[in-house]
This record gives sequence, C-alpha cells and structure tokens, in this order.
Amino acid sequence: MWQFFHKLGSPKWFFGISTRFMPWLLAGGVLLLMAGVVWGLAFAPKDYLQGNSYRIIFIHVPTAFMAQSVYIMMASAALVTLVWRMKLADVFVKAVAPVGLVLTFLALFTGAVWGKPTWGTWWIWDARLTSMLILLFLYGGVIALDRAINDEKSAARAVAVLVLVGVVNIPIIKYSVDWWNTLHQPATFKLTEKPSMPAEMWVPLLLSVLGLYLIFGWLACVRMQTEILSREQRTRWVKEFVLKGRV
Amino acid sequence: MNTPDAIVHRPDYGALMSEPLPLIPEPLLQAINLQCERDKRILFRELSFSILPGTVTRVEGPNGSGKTTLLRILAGLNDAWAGDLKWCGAPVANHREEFLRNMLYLGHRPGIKPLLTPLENLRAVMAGRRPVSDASLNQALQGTGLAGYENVPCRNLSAGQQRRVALARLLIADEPLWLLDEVFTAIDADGVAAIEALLQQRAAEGGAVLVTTHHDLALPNMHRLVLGKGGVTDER
Amino acid sequence: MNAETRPAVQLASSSVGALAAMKGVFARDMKVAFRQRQDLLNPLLFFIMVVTLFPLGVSPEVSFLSQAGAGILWVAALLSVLLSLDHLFRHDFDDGTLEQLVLQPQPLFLLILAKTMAHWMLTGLPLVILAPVLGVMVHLDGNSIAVLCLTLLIGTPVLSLIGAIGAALTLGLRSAGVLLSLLIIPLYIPVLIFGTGTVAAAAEGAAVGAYLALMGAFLMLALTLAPFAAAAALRISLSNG
Amino acid sequence: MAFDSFSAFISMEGHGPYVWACYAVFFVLMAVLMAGSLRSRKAMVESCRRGYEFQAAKGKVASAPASSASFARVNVSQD
Repeated sequence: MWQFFHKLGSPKWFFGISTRFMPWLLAGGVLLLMAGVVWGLAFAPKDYLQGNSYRIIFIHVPTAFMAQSVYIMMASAALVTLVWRMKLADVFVKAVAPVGLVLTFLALFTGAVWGKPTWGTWWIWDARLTSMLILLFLYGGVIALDRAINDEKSAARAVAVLVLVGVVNIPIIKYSVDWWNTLHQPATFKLTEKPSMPAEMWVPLLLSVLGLYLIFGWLACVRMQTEILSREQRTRWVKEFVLKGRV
Repeated sequence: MNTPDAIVHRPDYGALMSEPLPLIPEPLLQAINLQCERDKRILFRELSFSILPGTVTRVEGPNGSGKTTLLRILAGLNDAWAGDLKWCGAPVANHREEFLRNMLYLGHRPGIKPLLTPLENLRAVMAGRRPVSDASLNQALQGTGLAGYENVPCRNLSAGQQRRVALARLLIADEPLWLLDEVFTAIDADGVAAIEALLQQRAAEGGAVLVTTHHDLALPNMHRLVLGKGGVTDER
Repeated sequence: MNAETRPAVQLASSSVGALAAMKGVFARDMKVAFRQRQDLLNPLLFFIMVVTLFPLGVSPEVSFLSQAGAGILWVAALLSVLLSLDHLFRHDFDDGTLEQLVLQPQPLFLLILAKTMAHWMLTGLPLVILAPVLGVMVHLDGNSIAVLCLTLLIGTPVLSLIGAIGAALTLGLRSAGVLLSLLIIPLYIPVLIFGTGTVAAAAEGAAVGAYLALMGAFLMLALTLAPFAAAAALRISLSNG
Repeated sequence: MAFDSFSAFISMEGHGPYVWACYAVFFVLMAVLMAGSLRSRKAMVESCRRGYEFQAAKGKVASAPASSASFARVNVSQD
C-alpha cells in the first residue's frame, strides 16, 4: 500500500503512465462530448416550458458540475500536499486551477446567456449564479496567490492552505447565498431544476458530462507534465526523456 | 583534535523519580543528511554534523552558501529541507516544544519593537518562555551597556544599541543551544570581544553555540562548519 | 577527564503556561498600538468616510437610507477591517518579532489567537461602538440599530479571524494588500449576508434569535479553525522569507 | 431529429443566437485552453532541450563562486 502510494507520488512514474493514457482520454472525451452535444442540440425534444433555449443545458451543467468538482479535487490534493508532502499533489493543484477558472467562467457565461430568453435579463442574482460567481473569485484568489509567491514549494503549500480554507467555506457560502436568495426574492423559476427529465434529455447530458470529465483529465495530464518538466528539469530522468524524444 | 567533553542532564520527565538521572554525553543537536534547495539550486546536500554540548561552532562560507538558511532550518523557521534533525537523539519534529524551550535563536532582524522600550521588549519576549523579574532584565540591559536607556523607545536608539537589546537575552538565557546569525552586525569592537567571552563562557558551562559571522572570532577550540559551493566540509 | 570536571547544562523542562504567553502577546500588541494612536483612528475614519459616500453618491432620501443603511454599515465595516489586516503581521515580520513569536515554546495557534483578539479589540470593537452614531445618520430605527450592533459584535471577530489567514498567507509579498483583499473577500460573503440579513429580518418584525445564534456558530467555527490555518500559513510565509 | 429543417435548427425558434453563442464560446475557450496547454508543454520541452544543449556546450563550468569576485573597477565603454 505504502509502496503504491510512494510510486503514485513519483513524478517519473506519473509521466510515463500519463503519456500512455492521454490519447485515450482525449479521444474518449471528444467523442463523448460531441455525441452528447449533437444529440442534445439536434435530437433531444424541445422543452415544453423554455423552448429551445434549454439546449444550453448540455454545456451549462457539465461546466458548472466540473467547476465545482475541480475545486473539490484541488482540495483533496491540497490535503495530500500538506499532510504527506506528495510532489504530484501540489503539481495537480497548480496545473488545474486555471482550468477550473475557465470552466467556472463558462458556467457563468452560459448561465447568463440562458437567462436572457428565460428571465428576459442577462444577469439575475439567482442563488446558483451567485454561488458560481463566488467560486470564480475563489479560483481567482488561488491563482493570484500562486503567481505572487516566487518559491514554488512555498507557493504550493500556501495555495494548499487557501484551497482548504475555501473548501470549508463553500458549503457555508452556498447555504448563506441560498438563504439570502429566499430573503430577497420569492422562489423563482430555476434554470436547471426539473421535476423529472425524460431520458432523451438526461442521457445526452450524462454523455457530455462524462466527455468533459475525460477532457479535463487530459488537460490535467498535459498541464501537470509541463509543470513536472519545469520543476524536475535538473533530474537525470527528465534529461533522458527530453533528449531521447520520449516526451 | 580537541573536542571538549561534555555531559547533558536529561530533563526530569518522571516527576516521581527522586534520584538523579544518569549523566550521558551525547550531542544536543544532530543533523543527518540535510539537503536544502532554493530556487531550483541546491544549497547543500548530504550535510551531517553533531553539535556537542560545550562547543562553539562557527558556520562559514561565502555569500549565498546558505549559512542563514542552515541556521533557520536548525531553528525550525525554514521547513524547505529534507533529511533528519535530532534533538538529544529524538526527532525534533516530535519534540518541538521541548526543543524550542532549549534553543535561543537571534536572527538578522533583531526582533525588537521600535515603539517599545528595551525593558518592554525583553519582557515581551520572555513572557512566552519563562518568568524573569524586572530586576534581572534591567541587570541584563546594564550588562549590554544600555544602562540609562531602559525606558527610551528603541526607535531612538542606534542600530548597535538595538542589537544590544536583542543580545541582552543572552545574559539571562538558560537555553543550552544558541543559534546566532550575524549578531555582531553594528556592534563595536569592545562589544564583539565581550560577546566572544560570553560565548566561551557559555560553552564552558556546557552550552552549545552555533554562530555565523564575518567577524574574525578569536576563540580557542572553535569548531568550524564550512559551507561551500556544492560541497560541505566539517573542519575542526 | 572525570565526571566532576565535565561541564554540565540543565535542559529546561517547563516554561510559562500558554495562557500567560497569550497574555504577553496580547499586552504587547495593545501597548504597541497605543504608542501609535493615529493607526488606531485610521480604520475608524475610513469607516465613517465610506458610509458618508452613500448618501452623497446614491441618494440622501430617508426611504433609501433606512432600507440600505444596515448593508452600507456592514460593507463599510468589512472594508475597514480588511484595510487594517495588512498590519496584523507585517510590522512584526519586518522587525523580526514574528520569528521570535513562532519560536516561543507555545502552541502557535494560541499565540495567533491572542494577536487576533488584540486586532479585534483595536479595530472591530471601535467599529461596533461607532455604529449606533452612523446608524442614526442613515435613519435606521432603534430596533434595527440594536440588532445591527449585535450582528457587528458577533461578526467582526469572524472578520478578524478569517482575515488573519489571509494576512499570514500574503506576508512578505509585494502588493500584499490587494492580494489579501482578493483572497479574503469571497470568504467574508457569508458573514456579510447573515449580518445584513438579520437586520433586514428584524426590520420586518421577525424574531432574530435564531439568526444571531447562527452567526454565533460562525464565530465558534472561525475561533476553532482559523487560528490553525493562520498558524500553518504563517509558518509557510516565514519559511519563504 | 427535433427540427423540420436545417434553417429551423439554426434559428431554434428565435433562441438560436443564445444557444449558438453559448456553444461557440464554449468550444472556442476549450480549444484555446487545450491548444495553449499543449503549446506551453511543447515550449517547456524545447526550453529543457536547449538548456541541456547549452550545458553540454559549456562543459562543466557552473556559475562563478562568490570568492572569485575581485571588485575591480570597470572601464566603462560607450557604443
């Protein structure tokens, strides 16, 4: 068990294994996402309440879902960084934070555009969108802190503390924003909450969520490899990999 | 080679034990295979040494060789290192508070609040360590040549005088291990000589002193720990 | 060499209690602050000025101010706490006393708790005391002012505690002030929401006991967790500097 | 197929601009992110390779030790 854990933390081992998986992640991800998107755009039935604008759901929900799960993943990695000082964990946090930021922005953007035909306005202080906006701030803070600290080990550990503080706060933020929302406006029509969704709608949704997940995996691998190369460039194995063209 | 022999009284952990513990000569602090990287550059690696009681060790090396970093690592201020640090044979990480009780660190920055008087500064720093009477604190300040300045805010003192406020802690210290980083900065020649004598006296009492300085120290039996580019030698 | 002539040194096995150490830290911070009283006034002046901006910038009408007043006061209080946070560790870091604090043979989180308490006494508490005056100026009714002060009393320590984490994380960095705000403002949002929400509920005549209890729970959570996070962050920042 | 014709598919009963804008921004941003990540990885590999070649060319001479400093005054030239 410990040996496996140790191996998992070794950048060289990760580099080898991720290079092998990356093409599959990319191919699978693009395929699933495309299938989900095409199905959702062209074949899924029209929503009886919102009409065709609901088709934004097939990218809004995957990005929103991923934006949140990326933060949770970062928090798990941050815990590993602080407790076991595993090198790969802090490489992961640093590599995926910008991806999380882009996904959060996409969720916000699609939510706002979706709001226009549904509510008649680009922005509404709806609980979900507001929570998403705060998540965007959290990602922004993580990236800003990481950039501000020169020493990469200190940066990794400082960021880990910040991410963990953030993840403790996320449920509190979510709860307080929900409460604030009910206080200021009566329950409005929610974008994605449906009593029941027919299979022709949720299957493509599931496909695109899975697809985006795999693409995220690929992105994480690419960006982690970049970071590993940068950090380990003085080691013999990186030199060997680079000079022999194994990267 | 003339290594002063020394012994350490172990702290009396078992309050019920009435007879004195056996006296064991052993290093106060041991570093085993220390490695430190800074900005992708290895400052030192495979650095191993022992600090025995009754010794004064001077850490030497050119600018940028990692003297300050080494002292900060030993003090537990810098944790970007790999290897083992042992306090009286046990890992420092497991006995942090015990280690801190027995270690006195003075760094580049004197640790003096400019708005407080020397006496208030000393009082504040001792408040978290152990009770010391104001009379003793005043005596320590007088010992560093600050008689008459006890109640002047430190910002009105010269750099050397501020440094002396920090050094006053050495006169009331009961910590056996002293880590002193460039403490002679801004101190005049007489002051340096007096502090040298103090370090020697502390070593004679069984303490251990690790010091970095660019001053020439005239201490007999001084150990030297030389940090250099890429390699470390321990010369006695 | 025989045993009698060997030098011997006694290892210390005890030091002052943590409570005494906390008292020492607290007393020193208070003393330093009162030697430089202008620094104490600055956040208060800032608080008053920000509140003044709203009637001037938005509307002096009684209807607007009495509705938005609690929010304005809360936002202004939040900003002035934020403004004062940069000083929490910076001076200690610059003059080296922070190193000596970390090297005290005491649990660091308790020492940080003491520092944070001193910070609150010097910034948060004066804001709470000043709030009724400003509350009158923005036409809040008596009940709302009382509830507002209660929420500030419970909420500002949370601001100081969470802020300590940010101050510790950004210690020794260039442009630390702006960065600190970026990191901390998102974490302040729940406190702000419940602070103003409670006053709004009180204005509608609802019972506010439950909301205040919830804010108390926030405070307890921050008291138990934030000092640990700040201690970890402080060690990291010191290790870097 | 939920639509009768291709033009109906494009217009989506008036919701077309919203839907297509979302999808366009999504795909463009994702593509930029993916291409950017790949490019910076390539750049990193290149910079490593150049570093190794530079090292090999330069031999074993590392940066100068501080003790080699002479503090000799520099004859300032202007060009």
